[in-house]
Amino acid sequence: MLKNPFIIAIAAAVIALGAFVFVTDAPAYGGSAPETCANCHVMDSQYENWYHAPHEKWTECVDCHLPHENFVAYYLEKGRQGAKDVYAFTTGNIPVAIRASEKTKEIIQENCIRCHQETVESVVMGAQPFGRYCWDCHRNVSHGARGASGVPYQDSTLYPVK
Amino acid sequence: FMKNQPPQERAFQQLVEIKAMEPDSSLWGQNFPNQWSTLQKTKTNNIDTTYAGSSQFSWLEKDPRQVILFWGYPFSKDYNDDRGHMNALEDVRATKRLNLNDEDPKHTPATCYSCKSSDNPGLWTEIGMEAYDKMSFNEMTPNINNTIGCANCHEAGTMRLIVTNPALDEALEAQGKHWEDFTRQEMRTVVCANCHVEYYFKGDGKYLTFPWANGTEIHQIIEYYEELGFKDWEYPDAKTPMLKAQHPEYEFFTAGSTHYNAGVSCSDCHMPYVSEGAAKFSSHDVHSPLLNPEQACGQCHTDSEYVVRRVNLIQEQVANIKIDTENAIIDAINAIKLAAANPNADAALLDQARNLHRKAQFMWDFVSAENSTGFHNPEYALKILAESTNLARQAQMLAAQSVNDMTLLETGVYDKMDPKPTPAK
Amino acid sequence: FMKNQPPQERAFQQLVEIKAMEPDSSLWGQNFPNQWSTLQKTKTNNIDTTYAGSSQFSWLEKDPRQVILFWGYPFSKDYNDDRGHMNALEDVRATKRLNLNDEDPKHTPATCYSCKSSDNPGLWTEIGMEAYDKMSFNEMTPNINNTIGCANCHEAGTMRLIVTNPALDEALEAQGKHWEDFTRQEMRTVVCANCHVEYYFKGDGKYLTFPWANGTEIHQIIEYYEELGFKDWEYPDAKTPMLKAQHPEYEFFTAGSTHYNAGVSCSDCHMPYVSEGAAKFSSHDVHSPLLNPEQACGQCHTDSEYVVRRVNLIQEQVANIKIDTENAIIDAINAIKLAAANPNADAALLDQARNLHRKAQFMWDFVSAENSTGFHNPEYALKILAESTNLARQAQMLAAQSVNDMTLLETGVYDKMDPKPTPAK
Ligand code: HEC
Ligand code: HEC
Ligand code: HEC
Ligand code: HEC
Ligand code: HEC
Ligand code: HEC
Ligand code: HEC
Ligand code: HEC
Ligand code: HEC
Ligand code: HEC
Ligand code: HEC
Ligand code: HEC
Ligand code: HEC
Ligand code: HEC
Ligand SMILES: [Ca+2]
Ligand SMILES: [Ca+2]
Repeated sequence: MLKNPFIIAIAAAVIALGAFVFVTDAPAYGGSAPETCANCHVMDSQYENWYHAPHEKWTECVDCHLPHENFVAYYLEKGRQGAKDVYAFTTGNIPVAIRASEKTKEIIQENCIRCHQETVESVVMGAQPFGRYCWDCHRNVSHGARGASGVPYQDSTLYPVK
Repeated sequence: FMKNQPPQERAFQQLVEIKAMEPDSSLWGQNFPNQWSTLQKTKTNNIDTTYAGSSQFSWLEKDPRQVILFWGYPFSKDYNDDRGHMNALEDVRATKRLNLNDEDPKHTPATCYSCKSSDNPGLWTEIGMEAYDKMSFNEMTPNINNTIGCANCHEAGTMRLIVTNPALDEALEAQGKHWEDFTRQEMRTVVCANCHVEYYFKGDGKYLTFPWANGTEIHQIIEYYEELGFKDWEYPDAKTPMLKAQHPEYEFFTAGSTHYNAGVSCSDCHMPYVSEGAAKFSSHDVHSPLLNPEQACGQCHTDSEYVVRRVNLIQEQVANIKIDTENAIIDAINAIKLAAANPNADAALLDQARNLHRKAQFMWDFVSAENSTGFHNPEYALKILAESTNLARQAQMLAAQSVNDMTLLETGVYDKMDPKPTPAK
Repeated sequence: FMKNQPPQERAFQQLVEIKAMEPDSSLWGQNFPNQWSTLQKTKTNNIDTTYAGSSQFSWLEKDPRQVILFWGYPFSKDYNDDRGHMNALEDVRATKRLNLNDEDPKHTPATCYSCKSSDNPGLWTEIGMEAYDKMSFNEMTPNINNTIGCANCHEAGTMRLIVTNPALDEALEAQGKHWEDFTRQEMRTVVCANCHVEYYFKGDGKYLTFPWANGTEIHQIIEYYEELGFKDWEYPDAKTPMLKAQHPEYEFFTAGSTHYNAGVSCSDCHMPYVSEGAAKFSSHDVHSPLLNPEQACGQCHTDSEYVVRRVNLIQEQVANIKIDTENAIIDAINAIKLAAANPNADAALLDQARNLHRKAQFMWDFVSAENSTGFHNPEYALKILAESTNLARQAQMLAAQSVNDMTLLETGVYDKMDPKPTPAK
């Protein structure tokens, strides 16, 4: 008596998951193509600004946003973030302005240093911890001139400056 | 993906066709429900911020110095903080500043409706602004049935932003500018200049005019009024020919402010993009951005809490210095009134005193009537207040000299008043 | 790889061992050739900007009003714009402000060396600041052989930034702060406060003191001096007990400026990172950032041309209002001098006038002696100048009242002077 509904439930879940994978092209979300992240148009502006910023040639979203010390950490974090993103997206619980969390920021910082270690070696050394984010100064590095600006048509070159 | 598509070519889907200058916003609203429903929110907004907000509080009660400063002028009777766009018509009809006695030569002209109704673009096209402004407020009333709406800012059909107020058109022309040449981003500021500007009524025809022929910088505006010998009223007893400044947001913001120079427009802050489901549109619920800083500032400033704290600091500094300036002008008014009462006063010195009082008060008012408590251009606000205070003190000294009476150098006149003044009747 | 190692433990590779407080920067330079070679550039810099730069031009010639304002004090003899760090020792020895006659009770104390030499940290540790400050400048001279250098800012070995000036240590303690607790980013500002601060010499021992016990905001500093009844000099004839403000960059910048509140430090702008090959390091060639805005501002502000234009605008506004304030103070000084010459003057009123003159001039000087022409904190600069002008005009009115003489209300005294004043002898 108890067994049937259970099997049905499992079957239903498998079918649902299959349909979900088929409809949403979920395996793509395991990859690293920036277009995947931009699938959620809530991140259009980050995509646009990344696309036009200097790092487009060198990096994908995951180069900055996921930890790279080893592949276990990489996929664990990818799963955690992905689940959070999908949850927020599907429940429509999307913040007015999406902001990197402290944890995300630490991951990004590690990645800046990972690639630019030689450059910053002598300035991040010293008796006190460096204690600030690279993009406090390099404000245009990842997402354009004013961070992840969501305001289109904002172009000061079009605007006469008195 | 959108970057392959030039934005100019994307057209609006319209369900209903809207005739040119249609005054009824609800018709436009059938095509654009998001814009219409947000515009309607301006009707009921009533949350206040530290220095502004939408509750329509009385400035004369909040700062009774202003009763003295506007003495002899309707603003000493009734002067409230502004509220949302859809209240414009109701509020202009309700203000005690109106004089509805058409027998009185000082009766209120129709010109006062200019910035309060979406019926205007149609009326101006039909009868011309000259004829419009020659009518009295009373006479115009039956023609005005709609408060501010779509037709004040948009061209039906294309939905592009346009200049609808002939006074703005002419003021730009006088500077050799044509709004048709402006970029879209410029129009996102200029469209507000249809109304949020300093103005006066020219001549007996009460023709709506923006005093910009020499430029929109404060000293150019003062120079304009000096050349014209214009006055809004004469200060009772002191006999100073006064100027009233009114909501010069556009002139103030565009005078080299950080944001203007960086290419930011009024609409970026006051009409930020918001999303409703999948669609993104400009919020037409125009109000203080301090009520939704995440949306209004967060798109450009990653730390919107930081910028809000900064606004507080800027406004507090401006508000405090503004009080110093008011006190200095009140001391000057006191001195000039006493001097004017003395038949032996040196007329030349006393006139110099009046001239400085006139300028000092216009400068103060330019900052005070501007609705951002300095934020739209903080350094400009403080610079103008510094100059104004200096002139006010010099006016006081000249008044004392004109009658050779040291007692006119009394300072802190307002602080000693007990009770404080209440709005005029 | 460094992230497996707590950052505190990461050490610099040092070729030569440097002893604690080593005054000779060239020895440190063997370990850090980039920092040393850029520091040496401060010796020969001499390019000017609109309001500052490194040429050592004379302020008394650029703006002769300052000769009047500092009359009776050595600053009316010789007052130049500052130049690069490695000139400090040469310049302090060359200034005409020194009084090297040790018989004269007003002779220059050793305290004047405090911010000019890398020998100081060692000397202060050895003999203590109290004994140091009791010596005369002349007596100290043989002990001072090095200009500003590494030992003024760094701890040998760890190379971390430290407070080396006991006066700063004590001033922080008085506010319950300990620099040892500060973050690295905070130290990038605080290390400049070893020198770029308002100071005075306390008591007969000429003990170097920062007037911060009540706080570092300008009104707190004025309150401190009022409580102490301190004066730097008495203004000749006017007999006002004056205060001199000196390079309060730290107090001014940290008083809620945009950049300070946003977490930006002095070093971010004045010692931007530069790259030499693959590695980057802090430029020790400290000077006006307007000479290298691409490096100094360009990482935070993509459009460095825009921010430089903005600096120009800010500085121009501040410089103009500053002149208005100077004129107002000069008018007040003129009036107080005339009143003080009158034996029948009302002493109470005249003293009130002096008190306002004292405050107005200190406030003006706080902005004027601050070396950024307002940029470090534009709104603060303008606010202070507005208050200062208001007080100066009131001082003038009180002086006139004290002798019941209208002629003291004369304005524009400086403009009428011909010829203009030249530096005192
Ligand atoms: C070169 C490094 C880099 C790359 C590549 C990059 N980002 Fe970022 N991203 C950052 C940094 C740095 C921040 C944090 C900004 C902040 O804290 O102000 C950030 C923040 C964000 C945020 C939060 C928004 C915010 O302002 O805090 C989102 C969402 C985001 N990135 C998505 C993406 C997507 C999607 C891509 C690929 C299209 C991408 N990022 C590529 C560095 C990068
Ligand atoms: C299913 C839609 C969707 C996809 C796909 C997606 N995101 Fe997001 N992302 C969101 C939403 C919604 C939020 C806001 C959630 C929040 O901040 O609470 C968000 C927030 C973020 C943030 C800021 C919040 C934080 O945790 O710091 C970053 C960074 C980010 N996403 C990066 C990425 C990257 C990188 C990818 C691709 C590997 C990606 N996202 C793919 C929907 C998505
Ligand atoms: C996947 C490797 C990678 C990551 C992660 C990365 N970068 Fe880069 N970055 C590069 C490469 C490659 C270049 C171009 C070559 C060069 O100039 O060294 C570059 C260029 C730069 C430049 C010089 C060009 C410019 O945009 O001004 C800066 C500054 C910079 N990166 C900062 C950062 C910061 C800050 C982060 C973290 C938010 C970061 N990078 C993350 C690889 C990376
Ligand atoms: C950079 C953002 C920004 C821009 C651009 C801007 N404003 Fe504002 N505005 C503000 C802020 C912040 C306030 C202060 C609100 C408060 O005190 O609650 C304000 C206040 C106002 C108010 C008073 C609001 C109230 O609650 O009563 C009006 C009216 C106004 N602005 C109109 C304009 C016009 C017209 C323009 C363009 C000429 C403009 N603003 C440009 C941010 C901006
Ligand atoms: C047709 C004239 C007109 C135009 C065009 C106009 N305004 Fe207004 N605005 C007004 C009037 C009138 C009021 C005051 C209404 C009242 O208090 O009843 C007002 C009030 C406001 C307020 C105060 C709202 C509150 O809740 O306190 C803000 C903010 C504002 N306008 C901003 C703007 C901006 C930004 C634009 C351009 C996008 C603009 N206005 C265009 C006439 C106009
Ligand atoms: C050039 C456009 C323009 C003209 C002409 C104009 N106003 Fe306004 N009015 C505005 C704007 C913009 C506001 C909102 C900003 C403010 O209140 O400072 C406003 C606000 C008001 C308010 C609400 C706030 C308050 O002051 O109590 C009243 C009432 C008002 N106007 C009455 C009048 C009267 C009466 C006249 C004619 C003497 C007039 N207006 C002429 C643009 C105009
Ligand atoms: C106070 C001025 C004002 C009024 C009144 C006004 N609008 Fe707008 N509207 C704007 C501005 C500013 C924009 C931004 C235009 C741009 O970015 O080019 C805008 C944009 C729009 C857009 C373009 C899409 C978007 O959201 O950015 C539509 C559609 C629109 N408005 C419809 C309406 C309708 C319908 C009404 C009346 C119910 C109305 N507007 C009333 C000022 C106004
Ligand atoms: C469309 C972009 C944009 C929007 C929207 C915007 N800002 Fe700004 N803001 C800028 C730019 C650009 C600067 C100039 C400084 C720079 O280049 O970083 C600036 C500078 C500032 C400053 C520093 C100037 C000062 O005087 O301290 C403050 C504070 C500020 N903004 C507050 C706000 C507030 C509050 C809002 C919302 C009401 C807002 N901004 C909306 C772009 C924007
Ligand atoms: C945001 C950038 C910035 C910060 C932070 C900053 N400054 Fe400056 N500083 C400037 C600019 C710009 C000038 C004006 C230079 C000019 O007029 O040529 C200036 C001028 C100066 C000058 C005069 C330079 C000359 O050429 O004579 C001194 C001294 C100075 N700053 C010291 C400091 C100190 C000490 C601090 C920290 C307490 C500090 N600054 C913080 C940007 C900055
Ligand atoms: C040991 C005392 C001392 C310290 C510490 C110090 N300064 Fe100075 N600074 C001076 C003196 C003294 C001068 C003037 C030298 C002269 O004119 O001969 C000066 C001059 C300057 C100038 C003007 C250079 C020019 O070319 O006009 C700047 C800018 C400056 N300092 C910034 C800083 C900054 C930023 C810091 C902290 C990183 C700092 N200073 C730390 C004492 C110091
Ligand atoms: C608390 C630190 C400090 C003390 C004590 C100090 N100075 Fe300075 N001095 C500075 C700084 C910082 C500068 C660069 C900023 C400036 O010139 O405003 C400077 C600049 C100078 C200059 C070059 C610019 C000019 O003014 O001509 C001379 C000369 C000078 N000081 C002499 C003296 C003399 C004499 C004394 C003793 C009365 C003295 N200093 C005491 C910190 C100090
Ligand atoms: C006027 C103050 C001052 C003087 C003098 C000074 N430094 Fe520095 N130094 C700094 C500051 C500020 C930093 C930045 C520290 C940080 O970011 O933690 C710094 C950083 C450094 C660093 C760390 C790497 C880097 O470039 O950021 C080294 C190494 C260094 N200095 C060596 C020296 C040497 C060697 C001398 C003498 C030749 C010297 N300094 C003189 C203020 C000074
Ligand atoms: C205090 C501001 C500041 C901080 C914090 C900062 N940088 Fe930089 N960085 C700069 C400046 C300024 C330059 C430009 C140097 C030049 O023009 O030679 C630069 C240059 C660079 C470059 C390019 C060097 C080249 O060859 O052009 C890279 C890469 C870089 N930084 C990475 C980083 C990373 C990674 C971090 C964080 C660990 C970081 N930065 C933190 C200010 C900063
Ligand atoms: C480490 C980062 C950093 C550096 C370096 C920096 N700034 Fe800024 N600046 C900021 C921040 C943060 C703001 C606040 C506004 C914002 O959030 O964009 C700001 C605001 C400004 C503003 C707007 C404020 C106003 O009053 O108009 C100007 C102008 C400006 N900076 C000029 C400069 C100049 C000039 C330099 C170089 C001498 C400089 N900045 C260096 C981060 C920096
Ligand atoms: Ca309001
Ligand atoms: Ca200098």
